[in-house]
Amino acid sequence: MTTPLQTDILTGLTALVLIMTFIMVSHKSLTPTIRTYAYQSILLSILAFLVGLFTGEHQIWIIAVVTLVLKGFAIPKLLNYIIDRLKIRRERESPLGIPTSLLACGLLVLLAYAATSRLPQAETSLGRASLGVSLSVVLIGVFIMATRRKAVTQTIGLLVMENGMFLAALSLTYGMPLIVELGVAFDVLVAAIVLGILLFNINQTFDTIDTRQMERLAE
Amino acid sequence: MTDILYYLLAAPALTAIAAGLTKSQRFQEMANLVGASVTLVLGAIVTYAVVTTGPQSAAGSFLYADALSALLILVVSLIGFACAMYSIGYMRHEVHEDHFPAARLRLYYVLFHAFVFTMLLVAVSNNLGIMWISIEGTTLASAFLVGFYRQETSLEAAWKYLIIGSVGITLALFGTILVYFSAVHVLGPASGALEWTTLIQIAGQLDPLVLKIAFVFVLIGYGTKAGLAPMHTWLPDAHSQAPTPVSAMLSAVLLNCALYGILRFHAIVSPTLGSFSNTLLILFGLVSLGIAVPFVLIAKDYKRLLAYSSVEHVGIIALAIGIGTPLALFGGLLHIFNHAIAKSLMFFVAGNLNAKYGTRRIDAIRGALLALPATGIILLAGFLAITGSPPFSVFVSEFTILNAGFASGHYVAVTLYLLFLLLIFAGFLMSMSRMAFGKPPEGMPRREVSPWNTAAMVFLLAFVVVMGVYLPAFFVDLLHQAGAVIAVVK
Amino acid sequence: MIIELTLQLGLVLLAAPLLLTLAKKTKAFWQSRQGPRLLQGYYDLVKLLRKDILLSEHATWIFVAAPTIILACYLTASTLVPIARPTAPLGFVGDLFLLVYLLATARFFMALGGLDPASPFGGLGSSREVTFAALIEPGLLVSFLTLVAVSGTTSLDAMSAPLHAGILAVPPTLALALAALLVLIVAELNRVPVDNPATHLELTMVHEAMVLEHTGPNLAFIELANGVKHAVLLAIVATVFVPWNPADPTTLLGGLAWSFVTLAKMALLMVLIATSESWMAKWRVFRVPELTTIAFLLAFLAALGSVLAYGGT
Amino acid sequence: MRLPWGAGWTSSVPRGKTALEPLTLLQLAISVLLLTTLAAPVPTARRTRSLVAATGIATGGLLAGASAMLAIQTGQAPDFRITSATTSVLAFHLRLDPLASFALLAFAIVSIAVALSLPAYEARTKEAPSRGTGSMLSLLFLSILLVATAHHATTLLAAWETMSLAGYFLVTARHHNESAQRAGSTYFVLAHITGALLFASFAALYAQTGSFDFDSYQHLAATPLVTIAFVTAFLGLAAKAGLIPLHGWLPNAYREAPAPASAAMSGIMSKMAVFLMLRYAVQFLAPGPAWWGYLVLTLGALSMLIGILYALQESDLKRLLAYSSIENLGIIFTAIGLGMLLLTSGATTLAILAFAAAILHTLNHATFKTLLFLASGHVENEAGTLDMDQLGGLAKRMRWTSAFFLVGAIAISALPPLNGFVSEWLLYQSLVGTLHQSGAVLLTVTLATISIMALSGGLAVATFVKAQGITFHALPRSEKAAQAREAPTSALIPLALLALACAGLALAAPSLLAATQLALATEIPALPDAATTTSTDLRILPTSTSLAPLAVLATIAILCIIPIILARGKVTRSMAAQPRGPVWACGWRATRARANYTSLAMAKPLRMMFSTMLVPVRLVQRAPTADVLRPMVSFDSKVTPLVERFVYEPIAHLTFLFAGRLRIIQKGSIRVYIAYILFVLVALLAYVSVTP
Repeated sequence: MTTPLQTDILTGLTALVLIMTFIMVSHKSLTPTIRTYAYQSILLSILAFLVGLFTGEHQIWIIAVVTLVLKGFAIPKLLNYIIDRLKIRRERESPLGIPTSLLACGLLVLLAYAATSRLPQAETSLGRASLGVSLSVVLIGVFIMATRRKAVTQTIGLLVMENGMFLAALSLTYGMPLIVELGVAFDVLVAAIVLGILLFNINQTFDTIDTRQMERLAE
Repeated sequence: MTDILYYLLAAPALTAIAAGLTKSQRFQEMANLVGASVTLVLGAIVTYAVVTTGPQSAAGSFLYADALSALLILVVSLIGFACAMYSIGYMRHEVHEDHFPAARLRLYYVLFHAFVFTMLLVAVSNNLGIMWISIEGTTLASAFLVGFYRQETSLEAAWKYLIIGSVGITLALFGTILVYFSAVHVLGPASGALEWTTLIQIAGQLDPLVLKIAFVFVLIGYGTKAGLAPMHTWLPDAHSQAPTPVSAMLSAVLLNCALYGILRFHAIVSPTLGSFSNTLLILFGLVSLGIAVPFVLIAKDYKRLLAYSSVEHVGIIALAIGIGTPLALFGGLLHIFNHAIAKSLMFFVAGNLNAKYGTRRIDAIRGALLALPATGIILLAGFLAITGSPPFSVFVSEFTILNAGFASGHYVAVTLYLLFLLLIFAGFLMSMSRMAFGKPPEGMPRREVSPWNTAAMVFLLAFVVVMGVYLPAFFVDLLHQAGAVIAVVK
Repeated sequence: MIIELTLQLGLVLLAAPLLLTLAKKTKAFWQSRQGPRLLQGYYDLVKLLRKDILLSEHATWIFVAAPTIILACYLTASTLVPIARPTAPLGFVGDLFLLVYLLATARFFMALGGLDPASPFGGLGSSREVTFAALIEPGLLVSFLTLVAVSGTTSLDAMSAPLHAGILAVPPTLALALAALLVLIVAELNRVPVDNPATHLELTMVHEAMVLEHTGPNLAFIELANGVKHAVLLAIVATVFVPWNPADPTTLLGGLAWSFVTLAKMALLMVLIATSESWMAKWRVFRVPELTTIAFLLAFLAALGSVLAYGGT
Repeated sequence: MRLPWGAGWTSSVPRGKTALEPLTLLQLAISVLLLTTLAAPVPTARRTRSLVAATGIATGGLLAGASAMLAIQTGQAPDFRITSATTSVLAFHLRLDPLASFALLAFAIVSIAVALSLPAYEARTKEAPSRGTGSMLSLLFLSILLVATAHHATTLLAAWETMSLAGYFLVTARHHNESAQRAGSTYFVLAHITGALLFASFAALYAQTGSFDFDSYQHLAATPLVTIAFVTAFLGLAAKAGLIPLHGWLPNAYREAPAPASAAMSGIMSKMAVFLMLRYAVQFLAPGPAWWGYLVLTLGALSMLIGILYALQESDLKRLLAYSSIENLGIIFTAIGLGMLLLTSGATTLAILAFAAAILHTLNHATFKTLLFLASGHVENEAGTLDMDQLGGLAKRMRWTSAFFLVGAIAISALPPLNGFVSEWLLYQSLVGTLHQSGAVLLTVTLATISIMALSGGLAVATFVKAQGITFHALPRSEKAAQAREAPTSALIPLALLALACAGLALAAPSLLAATQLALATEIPALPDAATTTSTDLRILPTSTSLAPLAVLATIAILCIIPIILARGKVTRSMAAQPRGPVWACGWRATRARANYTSLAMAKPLRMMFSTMLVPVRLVQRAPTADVLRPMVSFDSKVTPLVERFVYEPIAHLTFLFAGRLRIIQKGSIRVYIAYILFVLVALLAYVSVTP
């Protein structure tokens, strides 16, 4: 399948994806978070490209290109456009504080590895470790959504989770069948657009997109 | 007969397009009504075909409809038709009260039928990936329907609905990926490993550990969309802020689509995992039943009350499927149908009350029995039906589930089930008697809101009353075949 | 059967006024005065029968009919108890309960009669009468159960059969039951510790308050009924609980002697009760429950003892 | 795996030979009542509506009564079964077995009387009851008919819940006043609890026997499942009959319902709980462990005593009658409990006597309680109020109603000439008979029950002296009572019929007793009858001729002649001819109504004597008036309903407190909601990774 050298490169890149997620959690303001998300997506598309190169599965390249274009550039531009239009200032840090949230993310990673430790060895070159990474990226995505206040950051949390999915699909089975991959990518795009439109409406009515204002519906 | 599935999917799509093209409200309503009735007829034909000649498939096993999906198709088309009929009267009244500009009515009908299209797609897609995409589609289509009124509360509800829904669906995707991985592990990569038909054959050989984690993700993911507690938090906001026909569709049908997803995965994992998935379903079912109790006991807004009642009934269905004996499955699947009918009936009544009294607060409504003659009686009949009183259909399914629970020895679960049903009955009774009885406010004319609304309500009431006494043989066969699909090996 | 019935009723109607006057004479003796002549009872009845009835403006037909029904009930009750002959004329299995409930019927009509003429004292009397009756009834019934358990039958005249076989055949607890019965009979007959038959002081009268408004023949019937009630209850003690009777009832002469001895026993009991009245003051109304509860407990223990020991034969 | 579900309906109706089969009569009764339920609300005029309902119910009652009589005579137990082969859950199976026929007898008496009194009541009532009262009443009777004859779990449960449903609409018939709604809600919640308990019981029986049909529940041995079935069924039926700890709903529900409806509910609806309990004790269960009998007996005795204690303290006429229903139901359940105990210790003949006493008392109670409730309905309509402290002096104005109420009062206080005495006498005989069984606990319990019965008998006399005396006699205490007029003659006919029935049932007692004993003997397999066969000379067991109520009545009648002759016509003169004079009030001339005894005064001595149990509360308000020395003092004393205060309110309070606490999980913040999902995910993953 793939030579040991190639497996090391791929595992190295997966580890880099995990580190980027941690960086994203530690950011205070919005624009760096979006930028880190863009880098992560680009990294993932490179990873997909390399896997396609090493294993000769050329149809992965299509998905790699789609990811690069969509998640690398299109969605971050859309988010930046939203931020400019809505003139959002700095996002105050989450109620948990950076150090504690990092610690919590560490625990989530531990849990992810514990859960996936006993699964059978994936034949693909990326191996079981990358499954652990993808599961932890998903869990951290949910964590971001659960702690950050700004609506835009929650959208980013959602997109990070989706990146985790992409990595999992890539590492386990060289990606899902093509139609499914395309469908998933298309859905992510539509979700981002819909979220954008909703953000505009919310901003008009609430003139802020801080979720604490949106707690009128209770009990 | 194989391309019947195409026509089924085409009907709502064409209606959506037709409604989108014209500006005149009258033509939109006509298109909506004709489209919905065509969908209903096609749904009935598909169901009949499936029951008599077995599973239908089209486009080379890309579209596949067995008894379980036939049940979902029947529910989607039937409730879709009733809601379409109800929307005409309701939306006219809303436009008349200028809650929103008439122009937006076009958007409503387009999104409504797109919503029906995506739900039918869920029912017929054989590939679990495509099923995931169509469930994602339902969320996106219904997001704008929830936030239709563009007020602060409805936007907040739409935002929560979309965000929590997306989180759930993404988790479900992870589960689908794991199932795909275990299938590839057994079959090798390029052989349609995500097709339901292939997966169910090799269900016995899949790796139990992977399936365990996969089912956890699927249960939490699709459970969020199905309203299983504690992931149900978006449901009361979304169902109470959406326009009534939409909240009826959400409560009666969308929850069942997500449940349908869970049932598919339950069928795949149960041969290898044994009772792991059953216990989880029973646990989540009881938690949903329990969580609904306090919110029904102290209810301030009757649409939220109905939303929590949906959480309760989803819990009952999960409990029934969890028990897993043939009788329990029969009861659970019958309950999916009965709940869909009774819940949409109650939402129509709620719509009429909202149109008449202009408020959703329970203590602001008195003497509905006198102010709205037909709706008042249906309010009481619906209340009795939704809480499982005998002469109506919901009693039959709840009693079957009770018996199955006792026969299979789940004493603790069944006692809790009875206790929660009792508390919910008490909560409902207090709200309903406060609204139905007493004198209506002076000067309130004593007539119905609109003939369309009453027609839709009577159409559903007929089902609730008849199904309480007599189950047509054709329908019983459908339920048994669907039950067999889930408990294939047991 | 008709002869026995008429003999019994004649004897009871004769004995009734006599017993009441005997009680008055004994109390007078203890108050060292002479007291009324023995036949005074009959004179009063004849005088009252000649007088006319005077009703209150508010009275209804119940008030007029009540005395007749009350007298009839007590007379029916008297037919169930062996007075003239050792076997009661109308006795049957289970007539113990009929007797107790006949007393209750009479009380029901008397209380209603008290309430009807809208006199303030009528309400006072009937309220207290029904209260005391409710407290007396359980003790009254349970005190018989001692004998029922041993004899196996609830017919009054057959109940005393084991006593004839000898004192040892009957459990010692019978004495307790008899004591309880005596206390309860005194309470039932509205004698001193519970109610004072001679007084018209509003705050203390119970039986008298109810019959305050009755006049003429109605008052006569009430008095007669009271006498019959005394005769019935005393006869129960005399023939059921203390059945020894030297005379042999089979022959005609013996029968007469038997009933004469029974009447003598009843008279002796009446004197004893009247003497106890002279030595005791009337209790406060809210201490009466203590008296009846003690009596009930005595009866209950007696019955329990005899049932556990002799039951299940 | 396909289950044996065929398609289509099969109905196996035995081809009756003669037209007058009990089964055809029963089917006719059911269809007539169904028709009335549908037809009653249609006519617009209130008069025609109540007439339609009245005729329907009366014919239904007659047909049911006729079919019951026929079934008892011929001793058949015909079956009527529509089984839908599609699912064994849904089936309609009726059977007219002996128990059902006695239930139908009581049903006939009550339904005919209520039907006859409905038109007059609705014509005379002040507030217009809601349009559906007539049809709901016929629905109530229809569902009672089905519950009595049901022979299949779903038919019974469906009829049972429809019965509660009809009851709910009757209690809230006058839903414009708040108390009716509250009473209706508590009634419906508790009725639903009885339904839920019966659900559980039949589910347990289904789990035990695998079938829903009663044919397969024949003398089941006491396995754990059957014990669960018995206990849940008993609690449900006790709640429906209104036995003490579960009686909270009964007084308000019977008070708020219109009089014909409360007569029907207390007359026959609560009896369905009795007949179903009998079915459990006699048919379904073999003689079980002793603690079953003790449970039923103790609860019955408890309700007997506490029921009548509260009845005595009530100043509202219909609530007084409601509490007295609790007492009578207590007597019936004591008889059933005694019967079960005797079955366990093998004395079958005595057990049959006890069950016969229960059935007869049910019939008798159905008769006189309906009479009393209908009469109270007339009092409410004519005198405008049910509060006894504002009534009084009605005997002069409502002559016949007060006379019939008197007959009912005599019967219910179990006084000799009438039917109440007969059934209590039978129960006393069976209790005394038990004294000859062995077992110290059994003997003590029997002795205690006899004393409780005697005490409650005495208290019943006190209660109904008060009810009759304060409501009908002495001076009218309010303007409304002074202008009361007699109810229309058409309304008096049912009362007359019921009064005759009270006397008739007393006279017919010996033959009725024989019929019940025969019917029960067929149900209970003849166990070796240890107790009664050995002591041959025991003359406890009354042969049916021993108690001759006719002889008792004749003696009393004859002995009334002696005083009449002695009074030489003074007693029998007409009331007008009697000379009248002022009442003695210590020389104070004008006696006013305020000087009379009120209902509180009548009950005061017993209230103080039983104060530990009744916990009376005294409310005294002093209002200053112009005359400084004489302030306006108003005095009232209330009895605290212990069970409601210390059982229902705490439970309701706790549930709502807990519900209020739990509502904070929906506080509105989206981040908390997502945290829930994360928490569940982490928990499940941890669980999966830990377990093998």
